[in-house]
Amino acid sequence: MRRVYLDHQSTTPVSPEVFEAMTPYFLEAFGNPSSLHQHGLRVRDAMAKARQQCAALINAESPEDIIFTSDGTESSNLAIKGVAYANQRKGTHLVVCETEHPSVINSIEFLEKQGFTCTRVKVDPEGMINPEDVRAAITDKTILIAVHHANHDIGTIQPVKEIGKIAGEKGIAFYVDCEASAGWLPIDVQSWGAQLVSFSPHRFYGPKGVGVLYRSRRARLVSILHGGVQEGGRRSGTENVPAIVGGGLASEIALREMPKWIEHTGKLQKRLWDGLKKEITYIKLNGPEPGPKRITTNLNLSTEFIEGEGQLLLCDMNGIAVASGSSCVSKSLKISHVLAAIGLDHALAQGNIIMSLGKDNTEEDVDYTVETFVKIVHKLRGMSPMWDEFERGILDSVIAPTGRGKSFSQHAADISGKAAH
Amino acid sequence: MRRVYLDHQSTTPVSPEVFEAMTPYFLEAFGNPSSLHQHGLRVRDAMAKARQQCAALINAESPEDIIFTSDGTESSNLAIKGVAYANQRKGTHLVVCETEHPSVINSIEFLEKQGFTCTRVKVDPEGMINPEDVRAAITDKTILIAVHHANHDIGTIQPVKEIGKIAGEKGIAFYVDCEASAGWLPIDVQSWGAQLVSFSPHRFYGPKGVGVLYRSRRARLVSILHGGVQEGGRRSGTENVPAIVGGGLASEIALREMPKWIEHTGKLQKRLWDGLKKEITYIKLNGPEPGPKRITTNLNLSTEFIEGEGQLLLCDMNGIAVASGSSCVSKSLKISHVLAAIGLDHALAQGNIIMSLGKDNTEEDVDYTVETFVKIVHKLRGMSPMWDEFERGILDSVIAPTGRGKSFSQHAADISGKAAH
Amino acid sequence: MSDTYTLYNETVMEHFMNPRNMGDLKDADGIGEVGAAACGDIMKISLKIKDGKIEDARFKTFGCGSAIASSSMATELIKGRSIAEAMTFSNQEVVNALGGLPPVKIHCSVLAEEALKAALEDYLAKHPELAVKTEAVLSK
Amino acid sequence: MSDTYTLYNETVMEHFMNPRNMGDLKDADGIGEVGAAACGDIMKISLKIKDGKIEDARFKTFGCGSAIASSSMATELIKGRSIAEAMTFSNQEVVNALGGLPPVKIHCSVLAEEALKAALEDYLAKHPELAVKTEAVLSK
Ligand SMILES: Cc1ncc(COP(=O)(O)O)c(C=O)c1O
Ligand SMILES: Cc1ncc(COP(=O)(O)O)c(C=O)c1O
Repeated sequence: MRRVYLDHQSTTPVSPEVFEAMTPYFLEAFGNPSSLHQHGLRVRDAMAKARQQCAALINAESPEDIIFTSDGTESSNLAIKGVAYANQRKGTHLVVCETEHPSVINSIEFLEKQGFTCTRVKVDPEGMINPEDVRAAITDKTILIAVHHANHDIGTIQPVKEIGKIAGEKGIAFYVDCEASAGWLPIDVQSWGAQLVSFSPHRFYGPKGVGVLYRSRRARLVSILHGGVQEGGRRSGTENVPAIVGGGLASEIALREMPKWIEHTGKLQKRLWDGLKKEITYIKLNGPEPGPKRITTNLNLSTEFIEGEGQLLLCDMNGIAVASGSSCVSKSLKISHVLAAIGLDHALAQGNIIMSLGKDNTEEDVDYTVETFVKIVHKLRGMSPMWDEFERGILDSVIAPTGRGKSFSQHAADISGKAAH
Repeated sequence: MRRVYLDHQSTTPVSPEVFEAMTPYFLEAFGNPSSLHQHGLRVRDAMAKARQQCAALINAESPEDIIFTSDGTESSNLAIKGVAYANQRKGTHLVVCETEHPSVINSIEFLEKQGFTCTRVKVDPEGMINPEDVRAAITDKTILIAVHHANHDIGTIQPVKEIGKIAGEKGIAFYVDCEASAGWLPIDVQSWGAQLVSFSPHRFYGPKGVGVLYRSRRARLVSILHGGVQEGGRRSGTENVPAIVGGGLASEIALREMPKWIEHTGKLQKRLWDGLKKEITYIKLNGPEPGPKRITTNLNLSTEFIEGEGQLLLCDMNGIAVASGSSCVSKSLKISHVLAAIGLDHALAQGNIIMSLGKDNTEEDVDYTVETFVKIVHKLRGMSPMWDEFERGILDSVIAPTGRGKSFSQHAADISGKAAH
Repeated sequence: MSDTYTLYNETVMEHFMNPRNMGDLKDADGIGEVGAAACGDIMKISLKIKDGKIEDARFKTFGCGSAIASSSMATELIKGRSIAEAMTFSNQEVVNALGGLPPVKIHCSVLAEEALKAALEDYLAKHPELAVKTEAVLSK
Repeated sequence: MSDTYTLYNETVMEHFMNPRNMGDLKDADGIGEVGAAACGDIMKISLKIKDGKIEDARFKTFGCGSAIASSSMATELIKGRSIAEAMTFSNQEVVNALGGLPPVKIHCSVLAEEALKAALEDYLAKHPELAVKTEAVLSK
């Protein structure tokens, strides 16, 4: 059976080159960077190099602006809470895009319980935020604007440069979550005017266990994990040296290979969406069409009249790894808040899966996926009472309405009004 | 040149067996445990196994009580802040030992700024806390008692079982920081009555990048890093799977080998201290004598009339890796708060180094260390104005007072009263 | 399957991959369609009933793997039972027969129970004389 | 040294490992002993002065690697200078000659400057006539 990994947005394998570079730091160069002897000093050098490599990927002013954390979630938490606590005398209002990742949204909810306030700026049906809406949300108490670069769910690329300009005019710190874009889209913290940017090497062939937070010296930030003086006192705790070394090299490779990776995944993305849309009726792409408004790695699909987990399981049983719902929170039953934000019909949100491409996917992978997915949709529609009712004119389609029958939502409400728990 | 690593309390090398077990999780089994497909499910199984291995090391009731974090610092922060926030309606008072690690102390200082209060219980000159002092510190607003198992600086083993009994009687959550003891001393969360226990595999031949927090289901805890629903919603963020797998195996090995490791390091500890004390005058062991009150891995030494960093550097230039001051915060200039807490004279605190033993140290290592250290002390005393003044009867010794001359502290105060910055 | 990792146990996966009794019944005697507000799943069960006994059962399900497996198992279990027996059918039977379901997925088995009962009610609504009889049996 | 990692640069390490002018001077003309409140280091410099010139200098230091290297370098630099020149000696000269010190260790070089000046003051206190002359030179 062919194996096709189409879940690169969840994580990627470590590239062999990166793994090789990490290896010595487990066994021989195992020192604690805080130690003043050979073992400590050697790994300090290695960390300094990784800091440079990470700084280069995002065009940071200086390697000193790089803070190593444990993952993207910690980076988001540090950016949001660290800036909020550091500036609470100045103001307690934050402006974020409503389709941020849960690590941003939930950090903000935590702060709201402590008295901070937040405006969640709406997005359009493609998931795009309007910079002017950000401007309108700013008050004289605003201390942070947070907008992600590429959306983790639907691949929308946000106008971060325009938002950075507004933040700059108003003198407000600007945080861009680049977890879903780093390695796959150019990032330039300086031309964006971003004071905080986060990314995770495990999303582009680096290891898990390290996250990166860029913090410009112009932004005030207090630490959220308290203890020793590691990372200049901004992130306490013994550093995960092998992962930092690997993350550095992965960043260097990504910077070098990015044009190739973008071109390659862009082609496959188009081929995959073209193939699916040709072979399958009542299928919808969520987020912008492939092109300048969408990251090349992501396809977020809603296939009508069938549900997502079944699609995912049957893909898996056929060797194809895809994601369902919000890639990082797939254990929860709830529908992605991103799909809710773009106003996607509940029925379509339920039939949602995400296919995300990587540098090692091939045209054959794509063709096999199209072919297999067609069969899966057929099988699941054969089992679905909704499909049957649609064919019989009782229900109508959301994607391509026929004018016959009632809506899925109406139908679902009618029957679950009954006895569903 | 012989190489002797005597800084096992800072970190240890990953054992080859553990590294081998981790390897597949970088390259092949690289999935995100949140993913619902093969790649995700495979690593879930691996994590479940690691959870069991970690639970076994501390005799936890269930693997479900194990929360994986990124390191010891995060575990301390989660234990302290997570319990404090979860119980703030019940009370806002905490009781801790004054010689906790900075990750505990600084978490508490953060909480104090938010309105919590804390009693820091004093220790005796050996660094030992008196359980009755803990009892006396408890108020009806106390929601957490935190006492470490073995001290990271001076190796004192605290009477955690007795303290656990008091906590149990009063119905207060009890947190034991086992960072400096796990793998080197038996831990039994159940017989201790501890609801929270933290440890880090990198201290016993496991990898960096993973910390463990045990949390009994009887203790309320809220998360401090917000985002996805990983670790049952108690620790968001993509899991560092290879490190978790490695940490699990390291725990299993430690549980099995511990009796041997304790015996071996105990013998070497005695040999080292006996050798040093025989060959060097005016040297003092901080913390209890080797024996039941002291962990077998640690020797904390003050050599009078010379300063610590110079000792450390000369040790290093002779192939011997030792630590100076508090092992995790050696970048700071300040003297360890632990040494201050046991009332160590400032002059002796400055001449402080820590030698910490591991399973692979040998008698030859120890003998070489004694021999080399004697020369180092001789060289540094030759350079020291204090040694000269002591010999000339101007200054007196703190360790073995002769009754002639003034104290070092008096002398230092006299001259630095002058023009020091 | 030994090299394959699965979200659900083998029985559940087997029923998901090869569902029993999938489809509709021509001239069904009772049809129940229910939906779960929590997750949006929809399940439809059709029954063929003769001489107070369930002769045949079919399902159609819009839902996750465990919803499909639950409806497959529920229809399998119910065949041959009397109406009175079927009225006391509980989701726990489905869970047990499937060898367990993850805690967050128990509601799928509840949905199967509800779909079955809705189908029985549909049948009894058309046959009020049996409804009385069935209640008498159940209250014994 | 290429395989050796060091906390300080090679020059600092060299002066730490092989300090110049370590010891006391018999019949020193001026002795200064100073301490840094911040870190507890103590430094003592003894000078041999002839015809208004520093003929010889020695140090003893209780302190970290950079304190030892700083005193070694300071005594090395100062030899042969006139009292007036020595009075304008600044810690920056030590830092430069050592090829730099980590920011948290700059105070070690300050301590060396202070020890030297204390030794010169000690000398000038015993030779008030020179003190006047030196001040005249310095104020030019
Ligand atoms: C007793 C104790 N607690 C907590 C920590 C913090 O652990 P880590 O450095 O792994 O974050 C340490 C580190 O030395 C420690 O010794
Ligand atoms: C946009 C975005 N931000 C933050 C995160 C959190 O990163 P991590 O899972 O590495 O902690 C993710 C993870 O998917 C993400 O996609």
